[in-house]
Amino acid sequence: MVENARSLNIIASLILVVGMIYILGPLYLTLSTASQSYEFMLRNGLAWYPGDQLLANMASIFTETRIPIQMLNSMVVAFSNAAATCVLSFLSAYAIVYFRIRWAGVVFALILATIMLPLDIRVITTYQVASNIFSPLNAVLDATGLNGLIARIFGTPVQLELSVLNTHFGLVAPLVAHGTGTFLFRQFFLTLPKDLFKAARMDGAGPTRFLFDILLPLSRTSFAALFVLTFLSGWTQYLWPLVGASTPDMQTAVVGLARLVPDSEGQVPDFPMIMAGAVIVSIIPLAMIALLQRYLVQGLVLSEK
Amino acid sequence: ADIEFWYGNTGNVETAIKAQCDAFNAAQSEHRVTCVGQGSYEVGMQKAIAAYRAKNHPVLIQFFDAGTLDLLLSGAVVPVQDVLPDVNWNNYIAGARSYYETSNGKLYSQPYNSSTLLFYTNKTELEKAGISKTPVTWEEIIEAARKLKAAGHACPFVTDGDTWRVLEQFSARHGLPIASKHNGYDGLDAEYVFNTTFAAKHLANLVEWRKEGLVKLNADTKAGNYTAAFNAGECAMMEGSSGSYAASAKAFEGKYEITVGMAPMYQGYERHNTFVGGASIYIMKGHDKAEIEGAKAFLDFLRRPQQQMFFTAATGYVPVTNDVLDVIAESGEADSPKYATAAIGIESMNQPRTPDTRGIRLGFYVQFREVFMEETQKAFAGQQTMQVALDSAKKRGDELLRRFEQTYKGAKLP
Amino acid sequence: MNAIDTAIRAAAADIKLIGVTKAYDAQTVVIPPMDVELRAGEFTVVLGPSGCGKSTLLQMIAGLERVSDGKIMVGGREVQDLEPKRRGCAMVFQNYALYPHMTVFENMAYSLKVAGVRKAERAARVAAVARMLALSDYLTRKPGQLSGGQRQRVAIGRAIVREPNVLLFDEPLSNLDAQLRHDMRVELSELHRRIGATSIFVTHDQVEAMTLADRILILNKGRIEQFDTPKAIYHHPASVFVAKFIGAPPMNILPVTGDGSVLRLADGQIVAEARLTGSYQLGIRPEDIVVGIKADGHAVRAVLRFREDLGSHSVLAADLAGSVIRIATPFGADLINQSELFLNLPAARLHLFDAETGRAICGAFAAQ
Amino acid sequence: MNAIDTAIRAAAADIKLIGVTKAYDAQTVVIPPMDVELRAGEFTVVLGPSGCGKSTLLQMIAGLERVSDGKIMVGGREVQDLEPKRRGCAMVFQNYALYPHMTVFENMAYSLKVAGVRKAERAARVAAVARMLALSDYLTRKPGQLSGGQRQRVAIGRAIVREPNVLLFDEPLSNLDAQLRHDMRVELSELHRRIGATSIFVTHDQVEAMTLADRILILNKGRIEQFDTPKAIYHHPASVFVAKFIGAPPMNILPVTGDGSVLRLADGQIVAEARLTGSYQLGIRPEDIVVGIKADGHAVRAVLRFREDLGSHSVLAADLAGSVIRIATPFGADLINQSELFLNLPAARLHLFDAETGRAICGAFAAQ
Amino acid sequence: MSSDSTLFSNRWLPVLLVAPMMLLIVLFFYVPIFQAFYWSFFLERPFGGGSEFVGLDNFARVLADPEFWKAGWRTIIFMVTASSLAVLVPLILAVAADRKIRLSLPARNVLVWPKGVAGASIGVVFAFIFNPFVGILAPLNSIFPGIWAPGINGTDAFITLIAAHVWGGIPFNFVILLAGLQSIPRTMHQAAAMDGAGPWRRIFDVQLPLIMPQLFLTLVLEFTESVTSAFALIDTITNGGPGGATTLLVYKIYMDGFSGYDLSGASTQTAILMVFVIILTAAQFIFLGRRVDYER
Ligand SMILES: Nc1ncnc2c1ncn2[C@@H]1O[C@H](COP(=O)(O)OP(=O)(O)OP(=O)(O)O)[C@@H](O)[C@H]1O
Ligand SMILES: Nc1ncnc2c1ncn2[C@@H]1O[C@H](COP(=O)(O)OP(=O)(O)OP(=O)(O)O)[C@@H](O)[C@H]1O
Ligand SMILES: O=P(O)(O)OC[C@H](O)CO
Ligand SMILES: [Mg+2]
Ligand SMILES: [Mg+2]
Repeated sequence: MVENARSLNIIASLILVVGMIYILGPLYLTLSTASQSYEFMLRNGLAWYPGDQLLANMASIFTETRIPIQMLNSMVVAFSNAAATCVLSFLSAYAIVYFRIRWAGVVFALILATIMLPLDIRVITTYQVASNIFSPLNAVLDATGLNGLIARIFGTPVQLELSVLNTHFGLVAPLVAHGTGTFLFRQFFLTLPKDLFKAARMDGAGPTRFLFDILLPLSRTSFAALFVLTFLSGWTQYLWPLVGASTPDMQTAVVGLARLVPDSEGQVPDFPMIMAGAVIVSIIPLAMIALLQRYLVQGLVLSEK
Repeated sequence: ADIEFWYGNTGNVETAIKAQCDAFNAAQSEHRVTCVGQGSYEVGMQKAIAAYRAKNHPVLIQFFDAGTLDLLLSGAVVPVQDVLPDVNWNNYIAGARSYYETSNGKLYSQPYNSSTLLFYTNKTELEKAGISKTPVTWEEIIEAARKLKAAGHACPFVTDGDTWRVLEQFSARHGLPIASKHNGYDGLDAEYVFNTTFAAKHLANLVEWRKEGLVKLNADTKAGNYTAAFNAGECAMMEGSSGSYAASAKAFEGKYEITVGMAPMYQGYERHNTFVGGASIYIMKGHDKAEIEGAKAFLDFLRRPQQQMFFTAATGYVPVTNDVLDVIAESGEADSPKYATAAIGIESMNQPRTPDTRGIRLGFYVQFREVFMEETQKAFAGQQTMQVALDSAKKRGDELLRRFEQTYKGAKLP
Repeated sequence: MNAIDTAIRAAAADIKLIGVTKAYDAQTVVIPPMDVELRAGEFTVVLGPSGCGKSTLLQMIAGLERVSDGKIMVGGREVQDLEPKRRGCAMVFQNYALYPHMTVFENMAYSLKVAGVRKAERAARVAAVARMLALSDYLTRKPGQLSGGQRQRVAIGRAIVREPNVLLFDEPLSNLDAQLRHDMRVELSELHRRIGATSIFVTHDQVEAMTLADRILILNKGRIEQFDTPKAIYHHPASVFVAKFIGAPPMNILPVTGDGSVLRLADGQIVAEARLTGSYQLGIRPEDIVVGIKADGHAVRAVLRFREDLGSHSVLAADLAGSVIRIATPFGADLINQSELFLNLPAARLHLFDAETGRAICGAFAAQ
Repeated sequence: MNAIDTAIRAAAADIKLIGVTKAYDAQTVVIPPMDVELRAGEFTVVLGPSGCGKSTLLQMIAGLERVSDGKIMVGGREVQDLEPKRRGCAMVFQNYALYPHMTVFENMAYSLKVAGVRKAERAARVAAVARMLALSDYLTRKPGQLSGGQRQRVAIGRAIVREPNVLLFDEPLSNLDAQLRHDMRVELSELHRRIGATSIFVTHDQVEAMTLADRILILNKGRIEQFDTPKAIYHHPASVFVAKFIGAPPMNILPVTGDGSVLRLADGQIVAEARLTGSYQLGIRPEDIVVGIKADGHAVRAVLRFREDLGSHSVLAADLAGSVIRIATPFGADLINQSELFLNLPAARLHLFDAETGRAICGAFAAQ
Repeated sequence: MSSDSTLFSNRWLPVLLVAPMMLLIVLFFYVPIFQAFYWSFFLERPFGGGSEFVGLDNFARVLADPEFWKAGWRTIIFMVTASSLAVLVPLILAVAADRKIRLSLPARNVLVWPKGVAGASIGVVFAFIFNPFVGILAPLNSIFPGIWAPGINGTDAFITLIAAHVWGGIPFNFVILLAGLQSIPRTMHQAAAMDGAGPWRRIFDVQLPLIMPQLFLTLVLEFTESVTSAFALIDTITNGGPGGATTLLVYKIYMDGFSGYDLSGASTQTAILMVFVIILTAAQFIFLGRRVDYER
C-alpha cells in the first residue's frame, strides 16, 4: 500500500471484525454446545453459553469412538488428495499454458467440465468404476468386438479386474479427478509476465528446467493455497469416503463423526458429543491453516522492468 | 463361511448391531460375519446396487420399509422363507410379517429393527392443565389441547407431518387404503386414493388445529424438532416412533412423567394394526452354499428371543416375534422402561388387519414420500388448501407409479 | 577475467534472414518481408524510430516470437522453427525480464547452471562479469531491491556470462549514466572482440551505434533503409530518412530545384553547381556548414533564430529560404540573435536526394 | 492544443527538502540527510550514477516512498505525511508502471477521470497529448501490445496530461530514438514553459540535462555534489566527480604538483603557472585542448594512442605523463596513431581540484 | 500467452504431463458420467436386468415436469444470489485484509477456518442460529411474530441456505482473491496514487481489474459450486423444504436417484443440468474470459 489512509484502515478493520464474527459465530456455537451435557441439551436444546462438559465430551470421543484413529486415515486421504491434486493440476495446467498444442483448449475444457457435477451425484457410477477400474477397458474391448477376437485367438476374452474400493488410492483418486486446481494454476500462469518465460528460454531452460526453476518457485503461493484448500476439503469429504471405504479402519474421521448422529426416528442426537468430536476432528485442519497461513496469501511481488 | 452384512444404521443402533455381530462370532466358530455400516439406508442400498452390478455384493443386506417393493422386484434377493423353510415364520406378529411378505404370504425378508407409531404425553403438564385422563382419541386430544392452550401452554400437540406418521400409520390403523389394489399388493397398476379417504379429512383437521394453535409442527417449536420439543417439555403430546421412548424418558427423568400408548383414533373408527417401521434383512443372490449357510446361521441367531430383547433394550426398537413377549415376561423385567414400548408396540401391530393394512407396495415410494411432504407443507404454510395439496400429491404420485410400472414392464409382483 | 578467458570460445555464426515477415494480426504488419545477412562475428547495431520493429526483429532471431513467414538461418542452419535454446543466442531484454525470485547472482548464473557448468566455475564467471558491471556489491539482492540501472546491468550480465554464439542486446544501456555507458561500451566492445560472438545491438544512441558497430542497420517501419558501416551511413546516407535519423542535430534537408547548371533554394539563392533539372532535396550536416558574417563566394544568406549551448559546442538555428537550418559551431557564443549569417555549404559535403522517394542520388557533385 | 491551453493553470510550487533521509534498512542508507530547495516553476534535472538514489528522491517527493527522516515542503506545506494524491505531483515512472488492463487512452485519461474532468474534455486533452507524443495511432491498444518506446511515451503522456503543480520525470526518454528524444525535449521544454510546473527530471543524458535544465542537481551516493545552472556545472564543476561526470568524453583529470610558481605533471612538464604548492588534480575538457604538431609556447607533449571517429568530431586518446588524456577535435582525421602531439592547455579552461577531497579550488588561475 | 508467441513445441511431453490428470478424470468423471447419460435413454431398473430403451422419452418427460422447472428456477435464483454473494463477501474481506492493518493477520487465519470444520456439525449449528425462537433473529420475531420462519417460509429457508453457503465459501474465495491482490505490483498502486486515485478509487480502478483472472476463477467455480455443492447444506439444514422451497436441482437429482432409485430420472436430470452448466460456463468464458486477458 502506498499511504496510510486512516479512515480506510478503520473501515477495513471493521469489515474484518464483522467477517470474523460471521465466521466465528457458528464455530463458537459448536464449541459451546460441545461443552454441555447430553441431558442439558435434551432439555434445553443448543445453548448460546458454554457449559463445563467439554473435556468430558472430548474424553468420551476418545474412549467410545474410533475417531482419533480414523483421523490417521483422514490424514492420509487429505494429504494425498492435496499432494496429488497440486502436482497433477500443476502439470496439466503447465502443459496447457506453455506448450504449443492444438488440443490445449479441448483438454482444458474436458478438465474444467469436472467442476460442474459434484462427486455426490455421480457417486453410484463412480463406485461401480472403483469396484473394477478396468471395467471401462473391458467394456470397450467388448463393444469394439476386440474381445471376441481375443477370445478366438487366446481362448478367453480379456476381463481384467482390479477393485480400488477400500484402498487409500480408491478413496483419494476420485477426489483428485477435479479441475479446480488446473483452472487455478492456469489463471495464475496467465498473469505471469510473458517475458519471464522468454528470458528463461534464452537462458537455455527447457520445459523441465523452466518448470522447476522458474514456474515452481513463482507459483509457491498458489501451490500453498491450493494445497491447504484441497487438504481441508479432503479432510472434510463425507460421501465418497463413506461409500468408498467399507471397513471401519479405512474410514475417515468425518465419516466416523457423522456416525454419531443416530438415524432412527426420535433418537435425539448427542449433539454435545458430536460437537466435541467436530472440535477434535477440526484440530488438525486448523493447525494446518495456522501453519501454512504464512504462505497462503503471501504476495509475490513481481518486479517488472 | 465368512459373510458380510451391510446395514445402514448409525448411533446407538449401530453399536447394538455391532454387539450382535460380535456376539454371533463369539458364539460359534463355523461362520464369521463382518458387519459393515454404510452410514444410512440409502447409501447401503446404493452400494448394494452398484456392488450387485459389479458382482461383489454381500450376502445379507438390511433395508428399510419403504424400499420393500424395490427389493422384491430387484431379482437380486431370494425370499428368506425359501432359504430357511423350516423356521416358524408365523411366530412373527402379523403387522410385521405382512409388510415384508408376498401377496401370497411368503416372507421375503426377515424383519429386524422394527418400530411402530405410538402416542406420547407429558403427564405432568397435562395434569397441570387439569387433564387427569390420558387422551386416546383425536377428539380427546383436541379437547385436552384446548385446555392446555387455555392454561397457557404454548404447544399442546406436536408432530412433524411426516408421511409415515400422518398418512401411512394413520391410514393403516383407521383401516383406510392409501392406494388402490390394496396399497399395490395386487399389482403395479395401483393408484393413490388417500386424497379421497378419511385421511384427507384428518390432514385438513391438522391444518385447522394448527391455525388454532393446538397442533404444532417442527418449525413452530423452539427446539426446531418435534421430539426435541416434546423431550424438553415444550410440547405436551406427540405422536412418535417407538424409538423415541428412550430419549424422552431420559430427558423427562426427575422432571416430568411420561405416558406412552397406541396412536390415537378418531371416534367411530375401528382400530386396525399399525405398520411396522424400521428395516428388515434380505439374502442376496449369487452366493455359494457355504455363504448361504453362514447367512442362515446369522439370521437364526438374530431371531433368538434373547437377541431381540437385547436389541430392544439397547435401541428402543420393538420385538416382532410373539415368543419374545413371553420371555420378557419371564425375565421379571417386564416393567422395566427398557421394554416399555415392547408390549404396546406389539399390541398396536397386532390389531385386526384388513387387506389395506398389510403394508405398502408402491413404486418409487420414497420419492412419493418427498412429494407428499412437499405438498402438505405448502398446505400447512397456507399456500394451498390441504385438499389441493393431497390432490396434487396424488397426481404426482400416480405419475411415479406409472413410470415405475413401465420400468418394471413384464415383471411380476411376487 | 580468468574464468571467462578459459571458457570455451563459442563459434560465431552468421545470421541470414530470408523474406522474414512479422504480422501480429492482419492489420499490424510490423515487418514486411526482410532479407538481410549478418556476418559471423560481426557487431551489428540496429537503429530506428520507436516502434519500428527492432525488438520484434531480435525476438524473432532469438526464437521468442514466431516469424509469420520466411526463413532465419544461423550458422547455415535453418532455425525459424527451432527452440530458442537450440539457437545459441543470449539476449538482453528491453524490459530486463529478470527472475523476481532469484538473487542477482542466481539470475546471472542461471544460464550456466542450465548448461551444466560446475558450481565453482559458475561463481567465478559470474563474479568476473559482476565486477565488469560494477554489480559485485549487489549479488545477494533480489531484482526488486535494485535501481533501474542496476537491473539493466544484471540483464546484461545474464546475457554475456554465457558467451554465446549470438548476442542480442535490446537497448541494454538506456538506463545508465554517461560515464557508465561509456565504460560499458568499452567493455562490451572488448567483450565482443574477445568472444567474437555475432552481436546485434538495438539502441537509439548514435554514439553507441557509431562506436560499437561494424555495420549499422537502419530500420524504418520494419523496412531496411540502409545497412552499412557507421562511416558510410554517416557520410553516405542512402535516404533522407537515414540522413535525418543519424546525427544530432540531424542533417538539414532543403528543397532545391536544378535548372541544368545550378541548384537553387526556394528563394532563388544558388547553393551548388550541378547538371540536374527538377526538384530535389539537398542535405547538409549542421557541422559541415561553415559560418561567416560576410558574404563571400557561394555563401548563402540566413537569419539566426536562436542558439542552444551544449557545452562542447553550440547549435545555431537559422532561417534559410523559409526552412529552419541548424548549424553546429564551436564559437556560436559570439553571435547575436536575428543577425545575418553567411553560410558556406561545401560541395563535397552536400547530399542530394530524390524529392519523391527520398533515396540518395549518387555522384551528383562528383564532378567537383 | 486548445484543450490544454484552456485548462486551468496549476500554480507552480516550490519544493524544499530539509534533512531528508532514506534508508531501506540499517545497512543501506540510500540518501543521507539532504537539504535542497527547488524554486517554483523551475526545471531541475537530476543527474547521477546508476543507483545513486535519483528514483528514490523522486519517489519520496511524490509520496511513494516514506522518508526515513526529515521534512518535505511543497508550496510551503509540509507534505511528507500526506497521501500522494494530496501533493499535486504527477510522475513518469522509470519502469512506466502502465495499467495493463487499460488501453493507452484510458491510461492517459485516468488521472483526468479521477479528477472529475468531463468526458469530452478528457478526450480532447488526451488527444492533444497523444498527438504531441506521436501516439495517436495507438490509443486503443493495451500496453502489452506496445514497443518499449511507445510505452515510455504513454507514461509521459499520463503524467503531463494532468498539468500538475509538480512534474516528476524518471528517465522518461531513455527508450526513445535520437530524433524523437529531440522532439520530445523540445515539447517538454515548451510544455514546461506553458504550464510552469515545478519539474524534476531524472536523466543520464547530458544533452537532455544541458538543454532542459534551469538548474542541474548532481547526486553521488545520495549526496548532492553540485546544484547549479548547466553552464556553471559545465564550466565550474564543484568537484572532480562533477567534472568527470559531465561532458562526453569526460573532463581529463591529471595529477599535478605545484612548487609555488608553476604546476607540473607527473613527468615534470609544466602545464600552468600558479602560486600553489603541494599535490592537486588538474582538469581540462577534451574540447578545450588545442592540438598542434609542433611544440610551441606552453604546449605539453603527448603520444597519440587511438582515435574514435564520431562523425561530427573525433576523439583522440593520448598518453600524457602516464595518464590517458582525451581530446575532442574536428580534424583528428588527419593524425596517425603513435604520432607525437603537442597539446595546448589554455589556462582559462583549466580546473584545479584538491587532491584528497576532490573539491574545486576556485581562483587558482584567476590571476590570468 | 498470446497465441503467436513461441511456446514449447515438444510433442509428447505435454501429453505426458496431462496424462495422469486426464486418466483420473476419464476414469472417475467421464466414465461415470457416461454411464449416467447412458441411463437417461433407458428406463433402468436399479439392480439391472430388463432395462428398456426409451429414446428421448425421459427427456421429454423431465422437460414437461413442472417440478423440474421449479427446481431449475430455484437453482438459477440460488446460483445468482448465492454465488455473487459468495464472491462478493470474500472479495470485500480480501480487499480489507490486503491492507496493512493489525487485524489482517488474524483474519487471514480465521477466515479460512470454515473449510476445516467438518460439515456434520455445521448444518445443525446454522439451523440453530436461524431458529426463529432462540436464534439471532428471535428478537425480531418477538416484535413481529412470524416475520422470520425458515421452517415455514420458503424465502426464509432460502436465506438461511445462502448464509450458510457464503459462510462455507469464504475460505476458498478469500484465499484466492487475497493472493491475487497481494501479487499486484506495488508500482501499480503508486502509479494510481500519482494519478490522484485515493485508496477507495484504486480498489475499483486498479485492484479489481488486476485480479480479474482470480475473480474470474472464483466466479466460474462459484457458479458451478453453488449449483452443485449446495446439496450438502440442503441435506443438513432444510431437506429441501419447506414445501420444496429449497429443493434445488442437485438435491432433487440426489433424492430421486439416491433415495428413490429412479436412476433414469436422475440421470436425465443430471444430463440436462450438465448441459445447462456447460452452456453457462462456456458463456462465462466467452463473455468474461476474454476480458480478463491482458499481459503484464
Ligand atoms: N527495496 C530496496 N531495498 C534495498 N535497497 C534498495 C531498494 N530499492 C533500491 N535500493 C537501492 O537504493 C539505491 C538507490 O536506488 P534508486 O532506484 O534511487 O537509484 P537511481 O539513482 O534511480 O538509479 P538508476 O539510475 O539506476 O535508476 C540503489 O543502490 C538500490 O540498490
Ligand atoms: N502484441 C502486439 N500486438 C500488436 N502490435 C504489437 C505487439 N507487440 C508490438 N507491437 C507493435 O509492433 C511494432 C514494433 O514493436 P517493437 O517492440 O519491435 O518496436 P521497437 O522497434 O523495439 O520499438 P522501441 O524502440 O520503442 O522499443 C510497434 O509498433 C508495436 O506497437
Ligand atoms: O425411524 P424408524 O426406524 O422408527 O422407522 C421409521 C420409518 O420406517 C421410516 O420409513
Ligand atoms: Mg523495443
Ligand atoms: Mg532510477
